[in-house]
Amino acid sequence: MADLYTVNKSPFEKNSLEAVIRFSTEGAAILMLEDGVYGATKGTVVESMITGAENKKFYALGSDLKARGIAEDRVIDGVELVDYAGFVDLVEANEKVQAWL
Amino acid sequence: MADLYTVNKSPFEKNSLEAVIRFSTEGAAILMLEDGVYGATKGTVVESMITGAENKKFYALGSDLKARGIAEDRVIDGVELVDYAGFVDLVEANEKVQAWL
Amino acid sequence: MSEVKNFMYLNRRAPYGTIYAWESLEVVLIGAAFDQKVSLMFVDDGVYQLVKGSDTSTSDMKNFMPTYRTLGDYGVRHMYVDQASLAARGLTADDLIQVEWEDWETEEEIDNIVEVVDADSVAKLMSESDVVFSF
Amino acid sequence: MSEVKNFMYLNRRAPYGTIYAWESLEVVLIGAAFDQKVSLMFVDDGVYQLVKGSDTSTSDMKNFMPTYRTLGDYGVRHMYVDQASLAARGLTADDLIQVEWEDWETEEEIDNIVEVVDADSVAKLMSESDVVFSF
Amino acid sequence: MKLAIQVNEGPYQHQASDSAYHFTKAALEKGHEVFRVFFYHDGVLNSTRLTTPPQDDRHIVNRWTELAEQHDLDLVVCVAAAQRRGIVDDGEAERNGKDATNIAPKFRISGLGQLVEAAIQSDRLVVFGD
Amino acid sequence: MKLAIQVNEGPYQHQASDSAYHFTKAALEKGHEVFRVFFYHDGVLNSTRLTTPPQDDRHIVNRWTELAEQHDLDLVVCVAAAQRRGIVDDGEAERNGKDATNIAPKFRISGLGQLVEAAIQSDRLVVFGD
Repeated sequence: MADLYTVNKSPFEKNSLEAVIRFSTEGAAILMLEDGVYGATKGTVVESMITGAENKKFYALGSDLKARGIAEDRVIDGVELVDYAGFVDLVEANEKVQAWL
Repeated sequence: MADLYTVNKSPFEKNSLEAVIRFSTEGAAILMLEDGVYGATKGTVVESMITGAENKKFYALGSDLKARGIAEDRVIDGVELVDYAGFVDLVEANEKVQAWL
Repeated sequence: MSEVKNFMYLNRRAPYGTIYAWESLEVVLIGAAFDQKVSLMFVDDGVYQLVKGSDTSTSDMKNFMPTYRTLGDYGVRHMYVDQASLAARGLTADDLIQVEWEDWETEEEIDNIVEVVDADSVAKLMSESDVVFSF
Repeated sequence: MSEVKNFMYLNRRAPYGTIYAWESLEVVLIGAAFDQKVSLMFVDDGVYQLVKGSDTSTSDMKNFMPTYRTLGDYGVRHMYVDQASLAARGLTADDLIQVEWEDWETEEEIDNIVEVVDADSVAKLMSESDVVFSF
Repeated sequence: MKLAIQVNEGPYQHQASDSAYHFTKAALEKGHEVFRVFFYHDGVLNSTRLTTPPQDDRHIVNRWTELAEQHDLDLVVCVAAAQRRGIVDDGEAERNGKDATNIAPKFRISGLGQLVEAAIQSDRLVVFGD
Repeated sequence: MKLAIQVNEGPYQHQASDSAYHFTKAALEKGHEVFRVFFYHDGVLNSTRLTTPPQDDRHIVNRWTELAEQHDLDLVVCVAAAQRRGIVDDGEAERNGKDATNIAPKFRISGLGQLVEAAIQSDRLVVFGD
């Protein structure tokens, strides 16, 4: 089993997403929530952090995307949307949770 | 008269210092305080933001440097150290204060 | 108070993750009573405050985005958006809400006071204002 | 509670600008009573927490830096520092405090449990721990 | 699964408390056990009964209290963090000579050991912060 | 010079309140006038008399109260922000049906207009935040 990493910061404001990608191990699940969901959007200057990451699986919290007016078709391909129940499932499916605030 | 810009964020954590340098006008006074004083240290990967800035004058709050263990000889040449009284003088000497948090 | 100052509200934070955007807006609304010249500047993640389509129904937070559309009625004359901040986030002016403005006395109307500007203009506009509010 | 877990405290913030570093340290101190395996990881601005020479006499804040030096007495066995984070800030191991450790039963002694490690090691150590505390 | 939840930020200023609440609620609805919710740093401010948010906004404090009532949740407020930030129950009021209390129902003030214990006893620790 | 000071963060969690205090004190010592200190966002939490910080640490709330007593400072707490975060004086307690108050001496709760007015009346507005 691998770890779940949570990121709640905009990648334009703080380096948490970049740090998580750098410091997470193979098979990592990375969940973006709160302002972290901006990292899941297409066409930004930081998009390649996600599209270029290998052996990591990305998730974003759907309700936080909706609150911020980010339509599903603007989410980077391969990023899976979850609700809070899905968040709970991710916590259960992984060995532990690392919050990179 | 020009403006005083205050920056209280580490340049490694947030882009406030970089933003202030980009958005400040000629003759700007830029005061680093709190975690912002890390921007005033020599030998970092962001040092050139300050050493390369033209027509701007940089200040750092001495007591915040001391609390963080940054000796004066590690402060970038040309950055002037001030105490709170000097901070007040800078506020008075400039047209207004812009806090870039 | 006869003195009229140029007020600039500097917005550099995304909405919802923190309350700063909403409580900043509350100052603008209250400030309307004071008849100053009011502009808002959106830079860095602050540009996200104006992205349209916000829906907080599943997150149980107060949706304050509609309030931005009413700012023209609260004495706000200019809402400036930094072009580079938009571009870095893959956004264009089309992604942003529009805000109408009307002068009740002269009946002068403006369809949209949201204006995308370049970095030099941001610097100049900030510099020309008398008071800068930061949150 | 007979189960022994590997606790990892993840520190990514500078000291003093916010209270997280200090209140995180308070957890480590209290946690000593629980006899778990405890490591601390310093990444990003967290490496500033270990820079020596702190003097808060002119800023009227509590100087909690000396407490780090006592961590060896509080059951902390490893304090890891990310090499790249140090380098980016123009720092080396010489700029950091040293923390001694001694096993009271075996009288085994270690001069300094502060260890600079590379990014792969950070990832591996984080991954191998059982619980990660973030502040 | 048995969960420990840590909340590092106060209500309204940061979304962390909202996220922690929704996560905790979802976990309980899925039948998981929440061993303890531990409020630390400004997170202790989630526990004051003196808040009166606007009518059209969520009431973050009451929401926690109600969730605790429904699920017999253990909501623990760190005593050291609470003292720094003015969160007071009867015991603290007496100990520190305070003339009022402000703690909300279902919250209790206790030591940091409760966080460490929760992390040991639970299968997962989930941290919500800024 | 006439100054307006705005404080956006609560005590201890962020250094902003410390910086604002030391700046205000230095300005007063230099003979400048401080028209008003306005506490907004979590800054309102600087005004609770229920805090009991450790003996070896500064008492941020008392420090503000003492400075106000010495210099007749106007310390204004934003009412909307205070309601969200549980800062209550006698008037607020009555209006919102609260059974306790927690405001510290020399602080007063008032509207956001006080911030706007301070910005108009003062030569400089200095903002301390996160």
